[in-house]
Amino acid sequence: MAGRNGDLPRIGVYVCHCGTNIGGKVNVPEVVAFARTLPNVVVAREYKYMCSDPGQLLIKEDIQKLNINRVIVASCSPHLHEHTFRKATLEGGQNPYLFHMANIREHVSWVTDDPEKATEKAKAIIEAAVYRIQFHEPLESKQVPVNPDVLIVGGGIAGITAALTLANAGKKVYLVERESSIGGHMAKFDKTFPTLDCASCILTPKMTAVKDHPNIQLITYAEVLEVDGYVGNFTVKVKKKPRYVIEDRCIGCYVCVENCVYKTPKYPSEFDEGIGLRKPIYIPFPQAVPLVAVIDPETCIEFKSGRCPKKCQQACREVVGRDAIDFTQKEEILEIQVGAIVLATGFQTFDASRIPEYGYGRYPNVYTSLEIERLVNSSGPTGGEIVLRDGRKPRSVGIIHCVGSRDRNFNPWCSRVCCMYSLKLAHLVRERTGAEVYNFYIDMRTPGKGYEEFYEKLLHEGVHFIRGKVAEVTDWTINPEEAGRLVIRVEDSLIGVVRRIPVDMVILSVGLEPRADAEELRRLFNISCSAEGWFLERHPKLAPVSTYTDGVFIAGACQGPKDIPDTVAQAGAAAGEVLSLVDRGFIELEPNIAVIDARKCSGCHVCIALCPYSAISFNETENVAQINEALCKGCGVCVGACPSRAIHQQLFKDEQIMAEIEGLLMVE
Amino acid sequence: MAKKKVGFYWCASCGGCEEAVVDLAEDLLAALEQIEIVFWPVAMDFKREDVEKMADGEIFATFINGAVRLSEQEEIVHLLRRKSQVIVAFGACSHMGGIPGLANGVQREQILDYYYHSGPTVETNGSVEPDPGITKKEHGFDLPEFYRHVRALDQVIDVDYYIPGCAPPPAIVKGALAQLLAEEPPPPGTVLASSHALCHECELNETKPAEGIRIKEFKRPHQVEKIDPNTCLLVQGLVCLGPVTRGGCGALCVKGRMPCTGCFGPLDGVQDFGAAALSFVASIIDSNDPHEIERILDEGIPDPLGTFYLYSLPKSLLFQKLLGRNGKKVAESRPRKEKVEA
Amino acid sequence: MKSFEPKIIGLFCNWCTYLAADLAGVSRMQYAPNLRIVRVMCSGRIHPEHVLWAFENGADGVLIGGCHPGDCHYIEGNFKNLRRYLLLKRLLKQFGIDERRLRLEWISASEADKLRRVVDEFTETLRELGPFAQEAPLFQAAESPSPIQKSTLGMKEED
Amino acid sequence: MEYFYYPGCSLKGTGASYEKSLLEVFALLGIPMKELPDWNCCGATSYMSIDEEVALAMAARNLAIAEENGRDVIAPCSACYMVLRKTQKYMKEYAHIRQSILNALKKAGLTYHGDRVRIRHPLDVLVNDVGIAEIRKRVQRSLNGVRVFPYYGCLIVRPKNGFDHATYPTSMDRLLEALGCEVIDHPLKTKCCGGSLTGTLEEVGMRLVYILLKEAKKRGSHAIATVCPLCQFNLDAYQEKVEKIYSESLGIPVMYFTQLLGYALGAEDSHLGLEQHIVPVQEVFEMVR
Repeated sequence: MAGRNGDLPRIGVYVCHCGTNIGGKVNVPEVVAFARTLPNVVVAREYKYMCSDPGQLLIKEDIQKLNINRVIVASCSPHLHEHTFRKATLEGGQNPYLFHMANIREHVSWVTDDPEKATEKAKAIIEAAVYRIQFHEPLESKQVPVNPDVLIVGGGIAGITAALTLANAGKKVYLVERESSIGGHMAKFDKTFPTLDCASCILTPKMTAVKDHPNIQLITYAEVLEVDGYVGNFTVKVKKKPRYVIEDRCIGCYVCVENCVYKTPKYPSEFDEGIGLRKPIYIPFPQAVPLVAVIDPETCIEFKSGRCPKKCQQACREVVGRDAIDFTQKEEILEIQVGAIVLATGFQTFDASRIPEYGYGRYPNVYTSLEIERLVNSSGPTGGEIVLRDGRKPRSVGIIHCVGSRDRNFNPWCSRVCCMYSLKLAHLVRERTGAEVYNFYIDMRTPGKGYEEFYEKLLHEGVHFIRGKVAEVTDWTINPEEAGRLVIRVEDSLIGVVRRIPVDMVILSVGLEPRADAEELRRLFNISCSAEGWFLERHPKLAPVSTYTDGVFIAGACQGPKDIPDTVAQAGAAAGEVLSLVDRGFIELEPNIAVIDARKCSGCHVCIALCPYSAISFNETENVAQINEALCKGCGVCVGACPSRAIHQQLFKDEQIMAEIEGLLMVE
Repeated sequence: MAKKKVGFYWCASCGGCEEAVVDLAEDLLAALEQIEIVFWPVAMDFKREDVEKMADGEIFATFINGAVRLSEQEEIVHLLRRKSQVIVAFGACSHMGGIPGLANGVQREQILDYYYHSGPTVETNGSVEPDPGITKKEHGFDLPEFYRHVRALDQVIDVDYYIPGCAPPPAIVKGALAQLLAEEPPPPGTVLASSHALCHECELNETKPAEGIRIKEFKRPHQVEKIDPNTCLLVQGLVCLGPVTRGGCGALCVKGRMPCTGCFGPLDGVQDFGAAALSFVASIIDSNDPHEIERILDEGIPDPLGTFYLYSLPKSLLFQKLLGRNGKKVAESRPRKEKVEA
Repeated sequence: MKSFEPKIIGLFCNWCTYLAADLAGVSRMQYAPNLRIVRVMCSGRIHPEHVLWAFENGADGVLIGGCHPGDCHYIEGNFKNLRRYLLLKRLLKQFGIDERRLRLEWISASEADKLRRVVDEFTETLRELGPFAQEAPLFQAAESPSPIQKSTLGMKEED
Repeated sequence: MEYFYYPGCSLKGTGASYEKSLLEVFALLGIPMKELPDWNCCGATSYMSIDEEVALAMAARNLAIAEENGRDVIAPCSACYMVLRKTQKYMKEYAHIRQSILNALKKAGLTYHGDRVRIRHPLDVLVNDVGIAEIRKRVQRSLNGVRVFPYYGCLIVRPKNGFDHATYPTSMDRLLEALGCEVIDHPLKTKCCGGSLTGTLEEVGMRLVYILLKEAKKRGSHAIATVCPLCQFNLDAYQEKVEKIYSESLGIPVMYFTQLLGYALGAEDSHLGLEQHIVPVQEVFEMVR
């Protein structure tokens, strides 16, 4: 089979041991000997690590010394190292697309039990590559400019960090937040572990910086509706919900809230996790950014009956002179153009009422940890005073770990933060109330800088630790000491006894789980989720903030449970990845686009309706179909349908696919 | 200049291809200025012995129509191959197996049983099946063997050119003759018709919607109350194989308001006509719901094999599997086996 | 005699099923070595000819893997594949080929375990079905006498 | 849909008032139900501990008969309900058990495919098939003001993943609420009633009975509503003994939920077996009469 210039293919095959990852299962010398017998194979070599510099050097030298014009590396998945070896091929002096990768690690050595069968399978895959590569041609990749603007979805600590990093680097950032204020979960916390520094003291300045940054356009109370385009050139539609308060006019003075016809707050405050109350017009919390009031149409009398005296509006107009309240505000659709997207949509906490044994929702003094965060918060509904719902101070408090986590009935994973925040809450409760505090744990997990030391500190503070999975929280009491209290029943697995611990307050350390709409969101952005529902990173170790969709990055707990330091680090990493993408200014598109041979096209129209990107149109004068290269994303749907074989897909030509199939089936 | 010797032969076919030669009318007379017919059993009294007596390669070109199913056909085409410089597969049957090729869809035993025993018009008492062995013994002459399968001509002998069609229209035959007799004949293997699909020359192509074709319902011609002669038949939901079929006929069937059934066969590069036809037809179904797709197929394409392989069953990849790697056909994509020295 | 080991060609899309196979590797899941994977960008790229070609070249089964409906990286290429697949299944049946030899599975990037299960299951099915070459009466050796077998070719099954 | 009714031994014996009230309730609600033809012992919890294989085979015979007719089986006794469901589960999950049971069935000329019949508790049927809303509509006499302590026992929620939560079921609560009862929320819904320990390890058994009665009393219950003949028996029949042991007067009527439902639907007392209890129950109804 002659190459384009009539030169015969001269193939080099390089089989990687990958340490023992491949070599430990596949008989590499045998595979190499086999490769030497294949047609047009000029040289076949093995090497411990092909991706290392000396490994790549082998390729470059062979291209130069042996005139190798087709390169096959049999190693790992092309998703990992295709780029590496294409580059080596290029540096050796050949077109990078005269390269093909045979995946004998993920698809062979790691999944095959029997070494002999693994070796046979590896041979087949290499033979297929040899057959396939005869049909490779030199290709040019196309460069398209990258829009340097960035969209960040989610205004928690991850989104805030990424936004500030990028904005400080001079990039225009759109930060979209669903709630009426940024801040996310972190804004609800009082203290952070293990240093016990005040969460709002470290977060608020960052929130303000976001608001004031000339490069950041903050879009709160908004959701992403549609995402179109591809890396470098996304078009995103954002729906901005009406807050019935004109953002630019509101100064966050609370006069409207004070003048609401409801004299006292009546409805559970979302920000306070229902521990505190709010009015229909409210500012979620004093440090909110933007500090703008919002009206909840579900509870506002004007929206329910249309017969409210609208004192809030009147006050804003007359007392403040801003006239910021607008009951006719409609939702708004914004369209923004960006080159990269960072998803930082966070997590939700486990719904504790799913475990009725723990009595959440039935016993008023059973709280979730997030509710307690608001309760201990000095700017929370009780001003930081830890009291029961009836106003009493608890004398003893039980903290139940792993609620919903490490439990095959619910979420199998460890939520990573609960041990530490439970310790933090134990410390705060003990410090402020002097109550006896009991921690019920399965295992204590405190890996992290200063974490184990914090645990040690708590042990000395007189907090009780009882090792055992709590069976139930019950108001079934059997002695006067228990009367009127909640009893935690647990098998203390260190002494092998079932214990009943009476307490006044129970804190359920609820785990972290993917947001309920994570599935919807991942479809919107065309990325994957792990089986558990966390956004899937491109590689768990080497590409932890990238996704399989180029230009879409992930940061924070939407990728998996993590604490604030890890979240911030990951947000920084995502920002770094974005910078390396947009600062280059262009991206190279994989040249796997479809190409129409106008000499063969009969103009039958079959392909036109199939293209998902409307890249194919009909040329009336030539009576043929034509492809707009810039729009083609290289799926090959049209190629699979063309009845005239007039369309081919570069890198995935029929000859290539069929030669590969043939090669795979040659080894007996 | 001496006239070039030309032969015609008829294997398993309906005889329409012989008609196609006669349909050349005056053009045939004109052709006879340049050629001399030395073998044409249907029209002239030549016998097998006459061919056997010829020197190898004495005939310039032999046009063979029909598929190969009998041992006699196989023997004669091998003989003609030896005696001819050029072999032309003439018509759909020798090109791809044609309508007789559909017989590969049933087993030989079933065919014999139907013809000699169970068919509704067959007297069953004492009927026998043709048996090559017995006839030789009792009557002193050969009865050809009825092979298990129908084969296209190039699955039996090497073929140089193909004239497609069922039957080839006169214009195609005339054009093909001219090309063969030209100073520089086309490269071997050429199908002597258009290199574009039929749509390219079909007058109705311009009636296709600019946004492409989406079909919610396929219909068979008899199910359509009135076929609109001015709109693409495919767009009307008729399974017209124009997009996948080699052109050159001038879209005769479509002009007669019948959808193309594919007698000119596939375009260059298509390995399996049926697969290509199937793929484009399935692709334009306008539904993503498996149940709806199944319904559309149930109603519109009850017989995919008959629809997509009407003329090309013996040339299908699946049938080719039977002929094996050592048969006539060697896959074009097979790379060279020879070793290059380092 | 060596027991029959079916050969399976997997035509996997780059974004879901190929990645699931990668993940199966990273997770060290062991599955039948009978699968041989060909990567295409989208299951919508797959042409029926690829499937027939695989059978012609000695595959005993073909496994098409794509993204779940609604998840296609290219919006709905997987549905275009589905249309061809459904029609191709019908054709194979007419050829007298057990339709279980062609299988379509939606396997997302995270469903390594599904991939493992499907491959093992499919291998088992094909082992039971035996070699493709012995399948349809049509594909029996050219001229060796064979007992008459009912073929469903060209006929509806209920006929 | 017509159901099969599988009485088991209890409803024909100690649980007679359960059967009576159940049949009455189903008749009043117009739910067609007929007794499973030629039924036999469910295999029972106690037999299960002696010879599991035989016990399962016995249970399977009932399943096979039901399957022949393709109807769901209503098993009011919680023990029958649990054993029959457990048999289905084992046959589905363990091939060797399935095989040995099928062999046994084959000798009786029977077979069993699985999944074609469902084993249902009447509570499940009433709450999920008939529906709370429908029952509320049919109430003739509200039980307004009657404080009922709903008690489910351990068997109705096993094997797990049945029609209600395994430790904190709520179906009966909702049903009783629909009848106008004041339903007492408590954490002992599925705690042990003493089971057969009342006969074997009396001290333990009596203590378990006491815990439940005491808690019901403490929470101001007028009656305990049960779904299980054994629970009813233990709590009712041993009440006097428990009172003696713990020197505490209890006097809590223990009823089947079907009796309360029947009363609310307007059934005559004599059709509900109200007189067949040891701790008299009539006074509960006197409150609302």
